[in-house]
Amino acid sequence: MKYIDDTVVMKRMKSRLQINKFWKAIFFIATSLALFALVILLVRILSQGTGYLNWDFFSNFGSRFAEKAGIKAALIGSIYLMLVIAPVSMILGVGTAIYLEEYAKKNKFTDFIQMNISNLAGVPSIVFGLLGLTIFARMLFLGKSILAAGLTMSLLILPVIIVAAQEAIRAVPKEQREASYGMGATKWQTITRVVLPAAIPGILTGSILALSRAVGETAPLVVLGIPVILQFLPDSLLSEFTTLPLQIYDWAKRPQEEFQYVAAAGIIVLMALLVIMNSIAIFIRNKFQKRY
Amino acid sequence: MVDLMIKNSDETKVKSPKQAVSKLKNTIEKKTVFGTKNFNLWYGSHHALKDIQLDIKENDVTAIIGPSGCGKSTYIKALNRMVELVPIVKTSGEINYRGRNIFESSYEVEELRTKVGMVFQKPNPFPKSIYDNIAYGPRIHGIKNKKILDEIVEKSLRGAAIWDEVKDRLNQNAYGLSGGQQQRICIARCLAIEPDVILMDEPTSALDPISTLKVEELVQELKDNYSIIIVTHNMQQAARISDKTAFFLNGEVVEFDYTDKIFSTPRDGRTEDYISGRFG
Amino acid sequence: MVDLMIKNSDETKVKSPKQAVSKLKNTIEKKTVFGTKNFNLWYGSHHALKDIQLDIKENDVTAIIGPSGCGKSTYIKALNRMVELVPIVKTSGEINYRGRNIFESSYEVEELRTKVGMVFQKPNPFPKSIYDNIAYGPRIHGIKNKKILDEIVEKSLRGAAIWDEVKDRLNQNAYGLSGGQQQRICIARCLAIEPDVILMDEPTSALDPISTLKVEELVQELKDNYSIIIVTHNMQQAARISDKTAFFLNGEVVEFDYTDKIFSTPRDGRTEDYISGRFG
Amino acid sequence: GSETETEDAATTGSNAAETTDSGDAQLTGSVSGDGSSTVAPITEGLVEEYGAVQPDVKVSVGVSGTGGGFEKFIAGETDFSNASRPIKDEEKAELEKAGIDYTEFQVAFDGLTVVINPENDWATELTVDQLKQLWVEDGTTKKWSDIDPSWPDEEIVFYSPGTDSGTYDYFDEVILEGADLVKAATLSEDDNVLVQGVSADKNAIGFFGYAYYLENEDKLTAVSVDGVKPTNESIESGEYTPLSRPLFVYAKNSALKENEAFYDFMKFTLEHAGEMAEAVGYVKLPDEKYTEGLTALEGLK
Amino acid sequence: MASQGLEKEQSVQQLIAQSRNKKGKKIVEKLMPLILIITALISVLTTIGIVFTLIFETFEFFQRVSITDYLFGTEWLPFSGSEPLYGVLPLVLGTLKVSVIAACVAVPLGIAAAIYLSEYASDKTRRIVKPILEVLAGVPTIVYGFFALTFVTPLLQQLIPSLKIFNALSPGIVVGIMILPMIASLSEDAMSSVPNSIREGALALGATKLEVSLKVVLPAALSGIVSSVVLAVSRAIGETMIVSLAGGATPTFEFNVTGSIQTMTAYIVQVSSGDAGYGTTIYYSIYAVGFTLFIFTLLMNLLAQYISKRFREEY
Ligand SMILES: Nc1ncnc2c1ncn2[C@@H]1O[C@H](COP(=O)(O)OP(=O)(O)OP(=O)(O)O)[C@@H](O)[C@H]1O
Ligand SMILES: Nc1ncnc2c1ncn2[C@@H]1O[C@H](COP(=O)(O)OP(=O)(O)OP(=O)(O)O)[C@@H](O)[C@H]1O
Ligand SMILES: [Mg+2]
Ligand SMILES: [Mg+2]
Ligand SMILES: O=P([O-])([O-])[O-]
Repeated sequence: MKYIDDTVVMKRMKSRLQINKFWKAIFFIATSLALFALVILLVRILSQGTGYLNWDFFSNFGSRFAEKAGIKAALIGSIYLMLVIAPVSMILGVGTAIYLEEYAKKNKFTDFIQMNISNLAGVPSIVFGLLGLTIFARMLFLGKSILAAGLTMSLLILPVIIVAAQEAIRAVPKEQREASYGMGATKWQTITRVVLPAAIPGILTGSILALSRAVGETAPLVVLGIPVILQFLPDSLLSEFTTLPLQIYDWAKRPQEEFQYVAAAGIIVLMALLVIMNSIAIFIRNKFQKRY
Repeated sequence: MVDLMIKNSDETKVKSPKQAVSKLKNTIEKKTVFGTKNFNLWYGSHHALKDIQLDIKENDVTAIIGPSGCGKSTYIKALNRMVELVPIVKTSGEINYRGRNIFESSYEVEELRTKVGMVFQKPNPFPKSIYDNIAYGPRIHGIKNKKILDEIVEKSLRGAAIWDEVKDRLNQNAYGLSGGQQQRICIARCLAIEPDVILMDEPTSALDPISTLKVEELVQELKDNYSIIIVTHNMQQAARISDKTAFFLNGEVVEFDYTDKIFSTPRDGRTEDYISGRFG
Repeated sequence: MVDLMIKNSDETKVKSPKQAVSKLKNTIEKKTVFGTKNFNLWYGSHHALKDIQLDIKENDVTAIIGPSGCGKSTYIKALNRMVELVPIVKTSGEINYRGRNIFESSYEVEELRTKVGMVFQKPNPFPKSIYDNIAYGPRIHGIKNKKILDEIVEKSLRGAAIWDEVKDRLNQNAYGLSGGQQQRICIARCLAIEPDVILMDEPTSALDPISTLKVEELVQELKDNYSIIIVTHNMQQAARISDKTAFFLNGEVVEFDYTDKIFSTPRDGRTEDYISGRFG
Repeated sequence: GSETETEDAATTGSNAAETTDSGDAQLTGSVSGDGSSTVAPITEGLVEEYGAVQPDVKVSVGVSGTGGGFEKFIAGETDFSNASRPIKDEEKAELEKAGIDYTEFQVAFDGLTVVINPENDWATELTVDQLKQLWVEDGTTKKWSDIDPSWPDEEIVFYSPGTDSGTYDYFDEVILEGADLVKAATLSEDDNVLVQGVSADKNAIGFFGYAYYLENEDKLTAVSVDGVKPTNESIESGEYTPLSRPLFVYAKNSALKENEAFYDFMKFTLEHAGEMAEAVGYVKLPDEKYTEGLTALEGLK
Repeated sequence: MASQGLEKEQSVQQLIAQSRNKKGKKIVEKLMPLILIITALISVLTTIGIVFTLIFETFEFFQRVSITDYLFGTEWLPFSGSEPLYGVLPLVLGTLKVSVIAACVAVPLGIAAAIYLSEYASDKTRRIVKPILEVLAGVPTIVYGFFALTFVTPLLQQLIPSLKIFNALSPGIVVGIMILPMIASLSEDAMSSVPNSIREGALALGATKLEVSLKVVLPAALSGIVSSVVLAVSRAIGETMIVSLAGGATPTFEFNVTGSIQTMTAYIVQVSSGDAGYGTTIYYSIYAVGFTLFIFTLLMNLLAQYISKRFREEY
């Protein structure tokens, strides 16, 4: 006996195909909507801020006059901050990832570390601010320095980097490791000469994305009490400094309307920085796409 | 095991006087490279190798055949202790390499593996230049002199019959090569540390017929200088290139003998079934 | 193409009167399920199938053999347009299913695939219960009645010779089964929509000998109701279960004929080389 | 702040010989402050101008709010703290515990300005009592007619600075005398939002710093309190009471002694705070206040 | 072994033997795991640091305010001169309102976008769109904050006249936009890691793409999708600047979304950038709220991990 009636199947086929088309459109619209939000955001900011983007804006310190206000200190400060965060978070993150992926045995302790890392990833940034204030600024006497802020931010993005590095390391085929061990290489030799070179693109991509999150963070810095008003560039890791998001936040709260536009100009610079960092990440990802 | 070997070869129908002589010579003169005694291996609770007895002789090509999952790869990986990379592995019994038990705690795996090279099923060059691939082994063992490295690279690539194809592009990434070339690069990489034994785990199964042929020819050439153990699921291949063949089934050695003997008059019914394609 | 067929079968050495009669019957009566005319397929610039001419008949088991990379999977996947999932694929020529060109723009793939079922190399059940796996096909075609579904599930599982093994655990996840059982679940899933043709791409290559045997027996049973096209790299398997065999090499059909003819007196030297294990 | 102190001690040493009283000599060193966002614009102007006089002195000022500033002041992290209210007893106690001596300097007046929508023509003049009546939480929904029956029978919409700001504190203290502010009020830490809210709603009333009113004079009407409109003159003269409040800088005595640069910056502050206050929308103190401050500063050197 | 080629008639194995047993190699081999385990422990120390920082001050807070008042009180009036009240529920409710609205925006859109990217879009589209979405995820939250306050709120006020300047709706939607890429991207990852063979199995039965997506891929990737949602929501709970700027500063225990609210994070920002004196109860209260927040996100994360472990599909 036949259960599947061909004529019924064919009749239903049309409507099934139609439903498929309909939902495809819905899914497409949903995707576009997300992109559309980005477009609105960008258009608004660009239309407000481009007027204030000129050389003076980059070469001036903050000012009480909107026309003279610049982001020199904030931009340089953000870049300095990154210079602390990048090595610290990457050394810690990649080290942890290597330990977990290559050395750690599968046991309760490893599970615990792993769980701890995922939990840290979800801890609100402002809580990291409280941690940084207590440990780095006060207990270690680092004050409101680049180092204190950098270490705080490093811990904030550490989980993200660890997870990215773990994935990159895991993606190195085990055949590569076997080939190395098969020649009598030791574990550390295999890690440094085979695993890491192959995993570097993935690690970098993940790290840059994490770094760009750190660059845009405001809340922990507010808690640390990072200054906004300063007229000098940092000269050491222990110098005080300011960052782009803080400067923008400060401008946006000013009474004078012109400062809203200055803030928008600051946002453009910040977004440009982020887009540059993201593009580097994408470039690395595409350039070194796995070949095995 | 040696007794068994002699008994086996006694049973063999000798086909020609020359063959008989060569076999006799083998049995008497050839040194044992790997002596496997009562060797057992478990993956967790899965008993993957059962009481293996197998003596592998110098300068032989020894083929290991058997259906999927019978333990061929496991056995060959035990010979250079690669199998220990799987954390749940447990072993008992002995595998003696040149008379010394490789599972002795004082035996450094790195030392063993510099002596016992391995070529894998899927070509697995490093994503580096061809040159760096070959120089990898010597370098990790502390050879830094550029001139010596150059010589080693050339010699190894020649040894793997691929020098002419790649000599002009030593600095290009090895992944730009075809699968067959990649596999020969892997063989060259293995030759670069001049091992004593070369283990090959289905080295041609991912290759096209022509590349397969090239690798087979290469194996024949290499046997003058190396002892070679090759896992294959292609019985014709085993017949073509090996001196001796071991037939594994369900983690046991069903039969181990001269290749022509195995393929012409196997003692065990299961061997016959397998060879005639009734399963696998 | 039909001419060619007749010519081929003329050349065949007829071994028994019964066979002769059946063959004659075939040639005369059997309808063509898939008619392939000047079919070409490219992956980007790689010409994977070259000018294929092949007529596949109703209720035959047609085996496709050939070395790795020769285009077997590509061809079989072209028959249900699965190959189109690879975005760079381009085709020319025709494949007619029951007389209609499946590459016609008005031909809906979903319709084609309801008629032409497929079993893959690696068992690929859905990560659902056994029952839901089988019921998936009927459900998407709008059958909701629980009683009918129950019947279909039972009938399909019986048809795939696995009912007794799983009838008590229909609600368990299909991934709890062994590879061989999973593969029969996939066959049952395919039977549940009562297709006209079943395509099988090396359905036993991931299975152990015993499961292989079961699937082979099943294929023999199914051929009464279905036309079956099976890709295999195991020549003994092709010889054991198929009525006709096509030998592919480098994207071309070297030879297509009755299986016994192919394995006893192949016309083409390359076929003979392949069958005798000289490559592949 | 221990390392700041040692670092500064060194610079003081090298400059001690030539610096006598004025800021002519080139100083180096660093000064750090934090605190009120109300005071911040004045400080920013001062820092900017001071940079022209002493380019090698690094002055950094955070804007953590009066309370946040004091927190850092107590922790010894800053040399001075800006405040839009006088220091609280708890803070005094903490400072004592931490062994920090400090001096309070007044730098300007902020006239807390009560504003209404320009379309509102009935409530342009309010008494302190009416203000209290308007703003105090008494469990009812407030309408203009509750205050004066001749006013519209419409619900009042309240806008107030955030509860954790000095402005709120001050208003709460002098107008509500400690009672709770009406709960229906929209609170914001961002004064621009208050401006926006009041200027968009006919029935809105709000209050915030004088500077925000000055910037948005065209969109808002300032309410006369007890008959006095907030202007530079009325605030400076003290006529605009009780809603004009002093703004403070609290300086750490030990830092004034040890850190020449800080002393010099404070001196500059007191000398220029008045004009800077006017420039950014606050009101300067009577001149003698600054002189008093300078004298006090002198004594701490 | 053959060694004719090399100069000095030395075989490679001899060279190797010479350089063997160098001490350095062995020490490195022993030392590195130790160094690496220390780096791994930093993450544990971070958690310990967080917990301790929070616990000490929280403890001080509970010396002054009873735990039951804190946990079950429905009024949060720390600045009240007459009688300060520390009932955390209004802050929790504010946080929940924003998170729920954000989830309502981000979950359907995010999953729909994930389905589109993973099942319908071409490789090229996916390669372009995913990084763009990542930019969206990387937009600094203060930018979103002003976007909510100065664009979304006025826009919504045109539709809903009763909407206050500060409300839960607008920051909720914007937080939703912020976490949308996270859901889309992680869900897309989960869906594309469903093996193609399973997809092919369904397509070969004549299923349409929609049927494959909804009935095969989605269930198979469910654990990944659900944990991406939980993670994104936990991100929404911890989001600070958007809600500080656009949510307001009025903790209320009401269930409407058109009025001003305050979230736990916004309260911490308010106090830490505000006026409260050091050593006051208010000062300690931010640690108590921070601790509460920490517990919330911890629970969410544990839930996400539980889901992805418990419901991980095997294929
Ligand atoms: N890492 C592992 N963990 C657990 N079991 C394993 C592992 N590797 C292999 N096994 C099991 O051990 C048995 C032998 O496996 P092995 O890989 O040696 O087979 P094989 O003969 O090489 O098969 P093939 O021809 O498929 O390569 C199999 O049953 C396999 O499932
Ligand atoms: N997705 C693809 N993209 C590009 N080339 C492909 C793709 N799939 C297959 N090919 C190429 O097409 C040719 C035929 O492949 P096909 O998979 O049909 O071989 P096959 O005969 O099934 O081999 P096997 O026995 O290994 O399964 C091969 O050269 C292969 O490299
Ligand atoms: Mg194997
Ligand atoms: Mg295939
Ligand atoms: O920043 P405040 O002046 O409101 O303390």
